[in-house]
Amino acid sequence: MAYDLTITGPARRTVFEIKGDPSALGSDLLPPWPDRPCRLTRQDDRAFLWLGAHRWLLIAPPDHEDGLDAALSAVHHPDASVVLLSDSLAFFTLSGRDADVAMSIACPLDLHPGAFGPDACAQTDGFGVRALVLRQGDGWLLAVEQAYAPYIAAQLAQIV
Amino acid sequence: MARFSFLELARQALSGHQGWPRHWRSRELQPRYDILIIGAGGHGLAAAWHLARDHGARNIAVLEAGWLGGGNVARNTVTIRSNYMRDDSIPFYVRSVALFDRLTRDLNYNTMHSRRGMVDVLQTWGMVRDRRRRRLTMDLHGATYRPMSVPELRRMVPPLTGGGPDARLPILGAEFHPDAAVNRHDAVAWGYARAIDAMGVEIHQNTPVRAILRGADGAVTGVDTPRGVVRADKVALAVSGHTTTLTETAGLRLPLRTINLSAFVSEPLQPCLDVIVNCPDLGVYLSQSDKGELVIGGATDLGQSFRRDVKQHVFEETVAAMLDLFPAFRQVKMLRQWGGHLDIAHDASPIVSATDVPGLFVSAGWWGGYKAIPAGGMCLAHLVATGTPHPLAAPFGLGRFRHLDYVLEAGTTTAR
Amino acid sequence: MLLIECPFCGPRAEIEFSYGGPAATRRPDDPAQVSDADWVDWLTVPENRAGPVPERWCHAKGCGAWLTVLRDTRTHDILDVRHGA
Amino acid sequence: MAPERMAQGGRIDRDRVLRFRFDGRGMTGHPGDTLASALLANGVRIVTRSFKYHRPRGIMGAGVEEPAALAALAGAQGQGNVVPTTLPLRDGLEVRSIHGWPSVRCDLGAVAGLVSRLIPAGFYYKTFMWPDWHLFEPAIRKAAGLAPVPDTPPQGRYEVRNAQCDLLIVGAGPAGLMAAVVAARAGARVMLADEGLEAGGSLLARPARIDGAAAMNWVAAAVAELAALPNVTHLQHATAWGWREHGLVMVQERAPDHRGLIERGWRVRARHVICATGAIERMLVFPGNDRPGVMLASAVQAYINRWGVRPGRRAVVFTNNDSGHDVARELRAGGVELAAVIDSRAGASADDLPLLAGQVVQRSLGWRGLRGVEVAPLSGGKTQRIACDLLAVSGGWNPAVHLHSQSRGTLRWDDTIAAFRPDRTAQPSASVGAADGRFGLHQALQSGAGAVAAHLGLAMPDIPQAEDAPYRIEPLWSVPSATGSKAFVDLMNDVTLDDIALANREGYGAVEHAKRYTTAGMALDQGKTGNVNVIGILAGLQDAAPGQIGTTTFRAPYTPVSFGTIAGGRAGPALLPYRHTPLTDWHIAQGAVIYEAGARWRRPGYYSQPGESFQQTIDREARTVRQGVAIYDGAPLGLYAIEGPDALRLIEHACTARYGTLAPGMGRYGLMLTEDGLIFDDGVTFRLAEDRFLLSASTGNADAVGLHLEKILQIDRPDWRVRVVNLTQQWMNATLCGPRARQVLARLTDMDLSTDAFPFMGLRAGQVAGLRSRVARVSFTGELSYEINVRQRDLPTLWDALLQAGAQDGIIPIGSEANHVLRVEKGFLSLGHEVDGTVDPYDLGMGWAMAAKKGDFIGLRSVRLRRASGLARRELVGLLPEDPEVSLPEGAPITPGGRREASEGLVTACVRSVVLDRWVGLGLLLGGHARRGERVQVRLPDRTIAAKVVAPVFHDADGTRMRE
Repeated sequence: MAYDLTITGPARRTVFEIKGDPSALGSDLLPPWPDRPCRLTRQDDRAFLWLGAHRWLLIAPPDHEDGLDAALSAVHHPDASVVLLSDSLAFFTLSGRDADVAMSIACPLDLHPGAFGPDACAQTDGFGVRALVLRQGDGWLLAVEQAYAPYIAAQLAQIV
Repeated sequence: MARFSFLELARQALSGHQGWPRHWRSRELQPRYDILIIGAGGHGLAAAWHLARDHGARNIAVLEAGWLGGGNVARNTVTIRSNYMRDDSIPFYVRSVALFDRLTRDLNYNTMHSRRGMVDVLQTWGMVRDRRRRRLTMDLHGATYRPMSVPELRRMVPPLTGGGPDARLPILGAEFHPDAAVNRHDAVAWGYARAIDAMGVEIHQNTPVRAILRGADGAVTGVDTPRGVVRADKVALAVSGHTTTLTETAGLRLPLRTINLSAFVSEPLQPCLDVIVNCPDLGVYLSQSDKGELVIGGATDLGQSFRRDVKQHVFEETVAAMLDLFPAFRQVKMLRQWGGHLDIAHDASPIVSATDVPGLFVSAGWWGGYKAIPAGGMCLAHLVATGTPHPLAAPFGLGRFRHLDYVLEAGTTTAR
Repeated sequence: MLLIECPFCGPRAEIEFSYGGPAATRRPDDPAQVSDADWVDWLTVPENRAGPVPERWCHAKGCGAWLTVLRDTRTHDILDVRHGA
Repeated sequence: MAPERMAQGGRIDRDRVLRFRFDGRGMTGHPGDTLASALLANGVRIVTRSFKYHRPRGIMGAGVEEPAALAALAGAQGQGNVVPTTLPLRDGLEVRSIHGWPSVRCDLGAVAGLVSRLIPAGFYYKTFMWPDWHLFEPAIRKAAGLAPVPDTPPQGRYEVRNAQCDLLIVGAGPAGLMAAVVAARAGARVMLADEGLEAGGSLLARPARIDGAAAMNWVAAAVAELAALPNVTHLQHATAWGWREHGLVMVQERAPDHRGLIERGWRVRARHVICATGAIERMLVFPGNDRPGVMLASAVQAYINRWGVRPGRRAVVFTNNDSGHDVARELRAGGVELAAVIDSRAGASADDLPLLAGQVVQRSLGWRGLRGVEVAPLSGGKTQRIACDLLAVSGGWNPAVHLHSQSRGTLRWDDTIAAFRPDRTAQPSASVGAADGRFGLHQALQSGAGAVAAHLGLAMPDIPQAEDAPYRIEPLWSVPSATGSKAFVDLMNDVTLDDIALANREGYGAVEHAKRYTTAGMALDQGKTGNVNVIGILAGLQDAAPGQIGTTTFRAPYTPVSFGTIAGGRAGPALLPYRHTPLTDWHIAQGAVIYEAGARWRRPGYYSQPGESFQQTIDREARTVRQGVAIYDGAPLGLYAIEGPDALRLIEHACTARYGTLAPGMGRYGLMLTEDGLIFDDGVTFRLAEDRFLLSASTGNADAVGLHLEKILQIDRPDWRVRVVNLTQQWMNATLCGPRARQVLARLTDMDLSTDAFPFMGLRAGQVAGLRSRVARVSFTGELSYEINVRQRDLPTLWDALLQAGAQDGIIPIGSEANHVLRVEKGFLSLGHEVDGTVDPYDLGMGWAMAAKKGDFIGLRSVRLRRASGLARRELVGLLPEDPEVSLPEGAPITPGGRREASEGLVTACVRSVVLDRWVGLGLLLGGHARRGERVQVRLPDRTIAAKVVAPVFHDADGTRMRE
């Protein structure tokens, strides 16, 4: 037996980090604010992740970058920062029947559907480096600091 | 003390070994001694031996909370070496290695001392530079490193087949430290215990110290134990890990924290490793015991701990590092693992020192303290007997912290 | 491997955290006003009880929060975790 | 069919035949066999010679407890120290006996047995001292070690999975299966791990009944039910070998059904653990209790019932408890002649058995194999001989408390079962069934179900009907005749009763001392059948109760576990993370030698060209910067945005310099100290606006600086209004340096590059090569220099554009070696060289960077305190070797007069200067600032090198080249 697993990536997406006081931002560009930690909301291909006490991530398709940048980079608030970080993260997708198995090798987090639902998101350990994890379809989206992309690709390739 | 020898062994065999005397006696705890040593581990027993032999002290009791030799002397990787970086440290360890060399004869107890040398496998240029600095400074004090080529290294350590040009960290070179040795750790504790018992020093096992007692003038007057109060004007602590637990009973605060360090052994294999192999870039070192077990050590746990256990992720890092260099060991099995807690000073260097409490002395902060046992014991004995630090341990006084004048062996202070 | 209950993320494995050392008391506002002896004590002497000790951990691979964790050094039992000091 | 295979019975597939060889002899077995059952079926009695005395040993157990037999596998899957009782038989196995030379049947090493009186426990502590241990060590070492060392890595992979569950149930015997079924039906996430080849535990080996039918029917139904439930993970041949803190249990799965996978490890984080680990039978201690043909009664039972193997033709049973009686009956039912049942209990009775109550086996008889036993009343009296070729012994049962104990659970001695059993738990868990000392089948089912019901808050479910067999025991730690003979307490390590007694006599009576002095319990089996006997014997010698003696520590692993399983996929190229810049592949393609620099970045060290020596390459690269123009990959440089009304306060608190006076668009160099007042990092901080800064950190410390800043904000200054955002991976730079840098850059941008418009330490935003850029005029080489920051995705484009734009000026890429030369010529500090964790800014002559006027900042108090003590410090100096063609080895000590004594300083760096065309060095020297012009001696092992102390700058001391 071998694993039924398909991996794509690394790829870039549009990413903005929002730090500070969320009330500083009222942009219509954003999906609704997630109401619980480590949860995300989705709207128009955009995902909005609550990842830290004062930290959010907006993830969108690559071609959304210019529009969002024009709208968000103008935000200048004493208690909030909005920073373009699209280049900072490399995204991998894992799909196939054994995608969950691959994630259990990559990551110590409990990703059982009962513990990690469809709207869950987390930053955790992936092969020893910081990794962002969320569900995508029946599989997974795994994002790491882009400099680690070759390392992560090599690690994923070992799962056969 | 019945002298050990082959002849004596043969003589005893005739009587079915019924005639061997006890190696140490159980005695009544006296109300007063000249000197109390707390902790019948390597350092405490060695200090008692040097006090008795070098300074003529006899009225000494060594109080041990559990069984003698049950602390870190029972749970280490028996690596004896002197490859330090600083002028403050190297001479101390050079002496310790020399004292270990003759310990079997000094104690008439075979410690199975094997001066087999240690080879450092170097995998980053930073480490190559670090070892060169050590080599050149060690040379000033009679300790030796010898640079070694990679082919020479591979000849010396046949199972070292990893670390090739395509490896994660290719091997760049090696340094051989011929002074390094291994021996049998229990024998060191037992040999000291037997020798000091013969000189009249009392060892009291199962005698935990609950508190250090001070007089009206602030000086030490003795200790409190479940077996009663024991008086002495001089009390020396050699209780790795538990130093602050005891000093706090005397109102003394020390820059120490207690951490856990673990090690493990493999199943017994036929001889394959004749030297100690140290891989500082990957953080693993190993040797093979005379029983054939690979004895393997790695990093300390993060955070303070009085546990004697194993953190799984620290352990996994160590194993993965070893397998990178010794890939054939993947199918070798681990047989046993264990932890030991030690205390580490703020500057990560040892403390052999008098304290602000008159009559109270501490030997603590030993991180890799096994190799320091003979010299640590000698210096503690000197300090207790004379009231002045032994020159080799002079850099390790508590006074250094008063001016933040650290002895930074590793170039770092402990995490804050 | 400890399981640390991050106030934001929930229970997470120790490998997600960076150890930040023993938690000292709050840093003096004006160290110049502190005596040498008190400064050295604050700087170099940690709480080292065989029992609960406060320590810092940063959830570096997770939400990035710096936490103060009260952990029993005899058992690893975690008695309290809070964000900040 | 193999000669000792019974005509029927056993859980083996008789239709299929597996062929294997043992010491060259061809043999057969069946699927379902272990190596041990197949060897016994083939009549093999001796498989091992013992470690110390080279005594012949056979198979004594039937599972992980095996106290005597080891084998080695040859060939591609070769390994040593194989326990035959746990190895599933495979077709084509090539098996060798261990430690026999020339063969296990005729072992020359057995001569050691003849001198055995000379080598009691601890003998080596008493001899081999003269003249030196080294004389004896090689021979001793050669005798040691049972298994050959593998010389090639195994073919295949390992992996480790993380798993989480509500309930981890260890053991799939009756108690564990019952627990699993109850938990699974309740919907809990269940993981069931069992070390056996198939589920059933003790039921596999005995003819028990549940609900009026064969117990294995119930097992099959339970296994099927669990398999159908999605909330259950059921692993067989999977040992829970270690229990760490916070519910983390390590499991080794030995035969995963997966292509290319040798073994699989599991890190199981369980909310609750049920230990259904069963019990292990104890040996009895009597002379010759190691003779091939002596077996554990439970093993005899297993070979008959589970494998259809007759381990002997005429049997004697020797027991101190009721369980031996059942074995006697099953032996008879299996067609083995039952000669006698020797029961040490005077009050024992069994009408259907040839019982000799109150009697013990005085010794076994025979040479290589068992021929009979000598039996006598326990209280003394007439002996009789009974012929037999099989002796089944039972010394009673020990609950397998290993895991419970590893979890820090405590134990208590229970006289009714004469064993240690679990007392208090330390982590959420329960022990059930035999693991809790409840040896009856009904008790097992009831406690398994009850523990789960209690944990999940369920009503006690109905459980199947089963009977509890009676279990009564009177401890017999050794027979009276055992003294003065070879009565073993540890077979693998050849430890005898006399050894324990000698240890006790010599003062090693504490159980840990006895263990260490005699090595009892330290062999591959970790004393599973013998350790409690040792405790009982010590108790007898010391007139104490076994509970007062206590146990030795139960350490992981429960059974030996391969290093491959522990590391999983971690070995090899994936050992440690590594980082690539967007240009790493380009550098490699250009033939650069790649260094792994700080923070695991892979960066170019130098770009060697054909025919060049290392030194020539470095010279060429460095000279190009001094005379022309070059670029280097600065991608890994740490970069943080610091924003908010308190941004300035944070930076001035963390760094030594003053930034309040800085105009937007300008930067300033500063140091970061630890609170101990020692240099931790350095970098330039730019002001973008009143409340916005860009802080750069060294590559190696980039992550640590981020943690440090967040710690300040979250722990010490939660009231400050400031955010720190890591831009290290977003903005990356290529740095253009050299006197022609300006003219090259001008070709790619319309920014005004004049010094008036864009001065040194300025930062300007604009377009370079059509890319959105931020250009910083900083210099780490001492030449005119532009650090051009672009988005990570744009760096390759920028790099190409710079190479093209500079082609006419002879632009080249340079690596870190040339950078090192350039910074040494300028006396710029380097982390890892001058900054080795021991220096403060004054030591490096950088007191100017300590802007004390601004008030307190991190490290200031400690620097002042330390310096107030007036202790002499090692200070940064320049070093010019007197012979310009001689280099000073980095790290070499400087000693007073070049004597071989404690050093007064060291060489921190030495390079061949391209501007002075000679070797120049930097060093730290005691009181060095006041010693300029002095001649010092660098001490090497074989010589000294004289050098002159100079100011630590060799090029453009006033900095006009980088400023103009």
